[in-house]
Amino acid sequence: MLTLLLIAIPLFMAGAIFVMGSKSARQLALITGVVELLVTFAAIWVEKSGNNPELLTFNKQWIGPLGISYAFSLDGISLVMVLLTTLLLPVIIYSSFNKTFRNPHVFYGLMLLMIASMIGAFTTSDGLMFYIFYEFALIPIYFMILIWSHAEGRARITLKFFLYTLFGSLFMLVSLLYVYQHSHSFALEDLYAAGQALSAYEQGWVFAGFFIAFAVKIPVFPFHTWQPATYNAAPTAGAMLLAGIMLKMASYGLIRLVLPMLPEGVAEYGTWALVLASVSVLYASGMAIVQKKFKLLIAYSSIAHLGVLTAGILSGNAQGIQGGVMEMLSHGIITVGLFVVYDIIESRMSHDEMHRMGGIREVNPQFAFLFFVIVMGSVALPMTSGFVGEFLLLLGLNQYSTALTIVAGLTVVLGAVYMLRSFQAMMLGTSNAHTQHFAPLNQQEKTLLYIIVAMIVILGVYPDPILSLSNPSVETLLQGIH
Amino acid sequence: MQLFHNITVNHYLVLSAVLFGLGAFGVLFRRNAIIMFMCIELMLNAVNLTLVAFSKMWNHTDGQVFVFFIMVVAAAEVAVGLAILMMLYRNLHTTDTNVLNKLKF
Amino acid sequence: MEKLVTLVPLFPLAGFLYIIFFGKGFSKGFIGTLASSTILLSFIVSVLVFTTQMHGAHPAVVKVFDWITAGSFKVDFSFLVDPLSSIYLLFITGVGFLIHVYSTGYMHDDEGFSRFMAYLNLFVFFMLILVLGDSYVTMFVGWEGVGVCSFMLIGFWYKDMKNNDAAKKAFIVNRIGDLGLIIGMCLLFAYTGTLKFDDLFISGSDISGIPGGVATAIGISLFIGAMGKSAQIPLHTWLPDAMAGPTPVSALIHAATMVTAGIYMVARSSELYAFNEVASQVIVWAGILTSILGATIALTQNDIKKVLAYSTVSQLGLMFVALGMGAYSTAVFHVITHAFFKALLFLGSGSVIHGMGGEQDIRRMGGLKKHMPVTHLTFLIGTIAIAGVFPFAGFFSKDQIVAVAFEENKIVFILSLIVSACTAFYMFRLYFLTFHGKFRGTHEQEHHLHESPKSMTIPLVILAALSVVGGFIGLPHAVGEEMGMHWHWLDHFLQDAVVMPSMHMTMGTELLLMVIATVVALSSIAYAWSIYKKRGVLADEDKDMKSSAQKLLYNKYWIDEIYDTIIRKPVDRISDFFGKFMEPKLIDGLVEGTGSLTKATGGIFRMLQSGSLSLYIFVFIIGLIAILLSL
Amino acid sequence: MIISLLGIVILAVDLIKMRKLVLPVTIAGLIALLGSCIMDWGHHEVPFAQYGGMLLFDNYALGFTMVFSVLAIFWFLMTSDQYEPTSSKKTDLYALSIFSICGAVVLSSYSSMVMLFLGVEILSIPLYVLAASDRKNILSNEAGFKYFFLGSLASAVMLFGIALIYGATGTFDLQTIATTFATGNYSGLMLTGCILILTGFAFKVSVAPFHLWAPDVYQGAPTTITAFMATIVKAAAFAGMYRLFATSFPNHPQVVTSIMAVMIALTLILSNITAVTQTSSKRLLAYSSLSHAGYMLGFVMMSGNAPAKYLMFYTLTYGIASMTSFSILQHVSSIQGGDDSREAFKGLVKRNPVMAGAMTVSLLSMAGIPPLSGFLGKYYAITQLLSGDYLALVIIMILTSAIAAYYYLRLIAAMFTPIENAGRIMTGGLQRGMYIVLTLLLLVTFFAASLLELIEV
Repeated sequence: MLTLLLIAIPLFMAGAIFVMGSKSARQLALITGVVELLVTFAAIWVEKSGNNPELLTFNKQWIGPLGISYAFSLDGISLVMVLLTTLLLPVIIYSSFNKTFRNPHVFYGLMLLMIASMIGAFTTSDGLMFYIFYEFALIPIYFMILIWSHAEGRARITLKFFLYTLFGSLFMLVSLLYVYQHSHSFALEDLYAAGQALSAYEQGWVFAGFFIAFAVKIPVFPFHTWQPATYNAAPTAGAMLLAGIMLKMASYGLIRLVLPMLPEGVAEYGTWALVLASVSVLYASGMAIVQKKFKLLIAYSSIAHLGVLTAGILSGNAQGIQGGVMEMLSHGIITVGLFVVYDIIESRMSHDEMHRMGGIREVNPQFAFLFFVIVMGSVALPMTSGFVGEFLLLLGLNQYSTALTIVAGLTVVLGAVYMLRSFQAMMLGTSNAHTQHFAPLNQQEKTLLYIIVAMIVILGVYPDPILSLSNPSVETLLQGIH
Repeated sequence: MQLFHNITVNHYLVLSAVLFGLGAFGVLFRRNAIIMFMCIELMLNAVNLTLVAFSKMWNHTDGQVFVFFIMVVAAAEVAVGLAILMMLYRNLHTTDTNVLNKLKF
Repeated sequence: MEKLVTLVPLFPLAGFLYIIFFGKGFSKGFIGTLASSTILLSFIVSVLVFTTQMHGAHPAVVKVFDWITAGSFKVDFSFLVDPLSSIYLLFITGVGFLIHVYSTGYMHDDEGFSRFMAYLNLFVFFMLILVLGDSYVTMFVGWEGVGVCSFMLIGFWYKDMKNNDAAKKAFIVNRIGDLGLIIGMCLLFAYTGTLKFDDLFISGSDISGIPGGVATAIGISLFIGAMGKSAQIPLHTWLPDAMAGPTPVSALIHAATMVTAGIYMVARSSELYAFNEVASQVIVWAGILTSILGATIALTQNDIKKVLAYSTVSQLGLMFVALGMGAYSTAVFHVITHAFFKALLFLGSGSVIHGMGGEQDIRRMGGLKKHMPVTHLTFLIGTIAIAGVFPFAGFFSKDQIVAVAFEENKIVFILSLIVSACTAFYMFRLYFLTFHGKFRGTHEQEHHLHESPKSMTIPLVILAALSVVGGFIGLPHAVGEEMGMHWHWLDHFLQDAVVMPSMHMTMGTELLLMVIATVVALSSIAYAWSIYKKRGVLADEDKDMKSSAQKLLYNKYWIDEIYDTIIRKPVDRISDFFGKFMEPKLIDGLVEGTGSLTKATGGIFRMLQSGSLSLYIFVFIIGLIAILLSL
Repeated sequence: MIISLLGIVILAVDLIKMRKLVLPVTIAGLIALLGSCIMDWGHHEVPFAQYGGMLLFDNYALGFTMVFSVLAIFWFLMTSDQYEPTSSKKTDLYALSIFSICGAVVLSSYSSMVMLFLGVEILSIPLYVLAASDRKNILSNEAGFKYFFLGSLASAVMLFGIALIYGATGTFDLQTIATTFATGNYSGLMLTGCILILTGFAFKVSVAPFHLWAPDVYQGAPTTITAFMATIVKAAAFAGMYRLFATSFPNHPQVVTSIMAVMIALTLILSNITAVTQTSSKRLLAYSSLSHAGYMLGFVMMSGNAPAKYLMFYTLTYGIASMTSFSILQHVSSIQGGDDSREAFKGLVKRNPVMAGAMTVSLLSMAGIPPLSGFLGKYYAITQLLSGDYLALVIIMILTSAIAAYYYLRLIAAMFTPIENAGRIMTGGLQRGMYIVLTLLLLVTFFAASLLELIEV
């Protein structure tokens, strides 16, 4: 029931905001976000308390003979993903408060629509529904970028983004249908059974289909080229939605669909995927090192981190998956944090070329300090949320292959290289003509940064609530495999 | 007269097939719209011939009834066709079908 | 009693948070007192904890909270109290406190004063976590934490890009080591299923199940972590640069505490190394080479802090030699004594620099003896201690290492003697050039010369005292008996925590070795005296360095330059290749290519749609015929 | 049932008189038709036979008739403002279109080859006229001529096929034919006939390689007529084709299936890839409707086991979407003075949000993006093919549908790119209403798809 609520509220509010028009659209959106967060907490509380779990599931036959049904259920993993969504939603909305959009009601309407579909994807327990939500989330973001972007050739960029991801996910559809041919039902547990019944070789092929779909969206080298351009073109709120939440649907899909459905396929024929993921760590780090623009740096750094994420998850053990869940959460928060920083800088300098800055710390130490914490989170320093996830991922990956662990682990070094380089270039040294009038943070920016920093630190110091929330589900998932 | 006694349905079939083919090739190689109409009519008649032959073979009359239908429809078709052709002629002053290539790609 | 240990790291943390968030508007005096007093409190608690351990309390694990749970992998955030950690607590908080006090004087005129104190507090906090952690993961928290603190403190004067670069270098080189450490942890977990010390070593010793090859791999990758932190070849290059930070930082982080984390970690894992010949040999050789390298480079340096930095590098090398030879307690012994006299020396040099108004080049000093007597005296004590003259602290610890080397490996033994010879020489070179002869600096410097304030000199005095008596915690058998004192006290104290070597050395050899060591030390001191005091030779200016050997040493074997060409440049070039060609041309080219390919084919297919009726009919009939033929 | 059928005919005849009432009456007639279908629904245990069993109004027929009438109603409403109410053109237009709707109904309900033939002709002949109805416009003439000419050629071929089958079986009745060769090993005569008919239909539904006429005709004909052809006529043709193959050749030999498979592949590849290069949006939509023919042929190909209702669903949803897009195209290009390039759509979102919205939704639906009913239609097609293990075909479908998304999205993007001095485009309240309704329909049918499982066809 709560799941339905989680989807219905933004859906309804999207409509409401759309109808009520531009005034007070953002406030309504923000309220919606907060309400969602509260509902999520309620759900988590129900899950933890363990009594009346029926609140967390909803199942309604949709197209019976085709075995499609509106089936939603919140287990630990889904709850974490939903938490990610609903934690970031208010932040993202609030971060857009200092901007004025052309007809904001459409903007926020679309945003909430997207949120609804993403929560749907995170909570559904029906294969086809997942695909549907997964796909549908594309439409709002497509328009958000297309309409509210100011970048050159945005039509081209958005088109590429849309087509690329659509094209990828069609492979998922084929794989899904292929398994469906044996299960005759899209209920996940049936799909699991049918998938595991396939021969390892078949599983390998089906896995390839899924992986291409997800690799495009995560994104994993070499399917990533749409991403930096899109981030660059997107309005920051859109980029946050993309990087923070939307792309997590893919990695979530790996956990929810691929691992339990095709364990042998991954184990025996999945090596190439793990190799790709590890390579993309190196490649993206290399790209990040040469970036001149901060926004692109964020883009590539997130590719690097998600490479580790993908490899870790695909290693298919409890540590890898738990790390994946944790990392998704923390990466979402950190990336949004970095985008907030970008916004602050961009609003003051009206460009984001790092080498033209410097000495901002001298002018605005508070900002520098908060930024530094976020950077530390991004380089996965212990006591920040980044560490727990990344460490577990490597721990898991190592059980698959130590060589790959070393390659993927290089993110520890290279991440420090490019993040510190950029921090140094922008913040340290003596201020120059561009930066010496760097305005102090206003209330909204302060609030945002403090919230994000707080999340990063708290989750880093005391991640147990999250981990212990998802751990049982992960273990049941793995029991399903063996 | 002996000659015509051992004519089986196959002969008719062959004949009508030939006619049909002739029509087809006519349509294929002639450029004059009128002629092409004629060819199509030829094809239809080939069909009629076949039907009649068959209905003789199965000796019941369905086939022959159908032939009438065909004739009627063909007539209607030709009427419409000629109308269109007239219009075309009024606009283009020719019945050569090669000029009809404004719509392409 | 052990429960109290939670407070030890808590105080500094509280101090840090308070200063960062509410520190505005308070006087420097207040901030300084606050920061120092937090450490003092931790020190007091540490003493309590230590005494319980001394009276043979069993090692205890104090759980703070649940931390990480992932399937079979479960790590609590909890502290392990045992002799090893408790003695580390003691000198970290002790030396830490002294240096805090010192800093209140040294940094008094800096506008970033409160920030500095806060960082120091944070550092102490992480250092304590490092030694208290009851598992590799918890230890790693402190491990990385001190790393980032050192980053912040090296780059404390952030307006000068040189400092920032040094800080970045330190952090990144450390990160390389950390990667090794992470890999080590991963392997360890993969084969034992746990990363808790007491599961691994104390109670269970799950490590016995690990196949030999893997054990070596684990040992070495853990040691790579140690290399990073403790500046061993080839990851030593960051430590000298790290001197860019304020001098108290160099004293606390880059001499006394942080850099000895590597030794701590290896000692902690003694069970792992004890039975692992290969890994141990790697450690020995890395250690002795580093030691030689550091000692030789130190011979020619002219920056007072650089000399001390390289001396630190070589001393750390010696400690690793001890570790590699299985004398873990000996290494810890040297760590402690080294903490005393090296902290003393750094603080002394700080006091000198303070007096000289920021000047660090010994070629601009000289004759400071009369201007700053306290500093001079304490510095002299420190110098004697490190040179290893009986009965100063350095003598005993170093002598033990030499003795072990003698037992285990004669070559290493010789080398270690050479190292101690060099040490004595360059230290006294430093001492003479700084405090004797006539002043070589500018006039306003000479005018400005003065003894440092009490807040700085008192710590010096205390540390000096410790450098004198510190050695008695590990008296060798022979001396112990002579003086009727408790010998090898430290070894006995640590025997539950680390593996003990089976030393069976006759008193005779022990004494002989001591004599040799003393002779070596004294002779090279005398040599230094004859050159720099008697003949009053001065250090060469950069330009008139003749012998290539001298150049080689002065330029630190050009190692930085070598790394630059074999690592940094290639990385940049490859990344550049990615950015300029691979991404836009190759990968994206393929993506875009498919698009344009489709368009092109579309262009071809269009031709089919030529619009001529006859073609359509033709296709129609051909199609029909084709189908009929296909039957 | 038959009453309403006649009703339309009568109506169509007497249109010539009272022109004001044309629209209302037509709508009324169609609604009556719809109503009667719904009323007769479900009595399929005693199929409702006409003309001595030559028409058989089983649920299949009723279902498709409903689809036709729904589409027709929308079509009439949307095109209502194309001609001033009292022009003779208008009445002719209506009469002719209604005639061809009769043809459609016949095609969905025939149970004898004779009726099949008649249906096809009744459907087509008015269309030849309609296609050419823009008398002064040469393009329209050309379209009409090409359509007529190739059309009659195709019907000749189809007739020959019918004749051969008659020869092979001695009957025109579908059921009897089925029983004659129930085993599935066809005589050469039968097979040839089957193929010829297939070819004829292939032409009518415009699948490759018999599709060449379609883009030209669709482009040349007046846009409203194009909409009619692309939706109702296509649906009818498929209805007829499916009925034939489902009843008479339920277990046709493999070769026929593989021919169809090849046809589908060709259609999808040719149409989609060619569409990418189009500049005229009208022609673009023509190609897109070709590609949809490919999907629908999939259902026919699997007619052995695939329930007809999926085809119905597809025709309906596709029909709605493409009708909407064509009629919007018609509006826009007429405002732009006949310019129907992508430029013409620039900034439509500002100039007429409702239009832009409707267009976007229909295009996305045709692109098969969930949760629009277009996705479900394609999904059904794909599952059908998969159940027959035509993996290759499925792959082609998926690749091409990605290509399709490309050209649809470019059009959408154009609509959302702002332009200066964008004057608003006015639309009649009726149109606006229609657009909204249709848009909703495209959304709702997706979720209402569960109804599909309740009905038995």
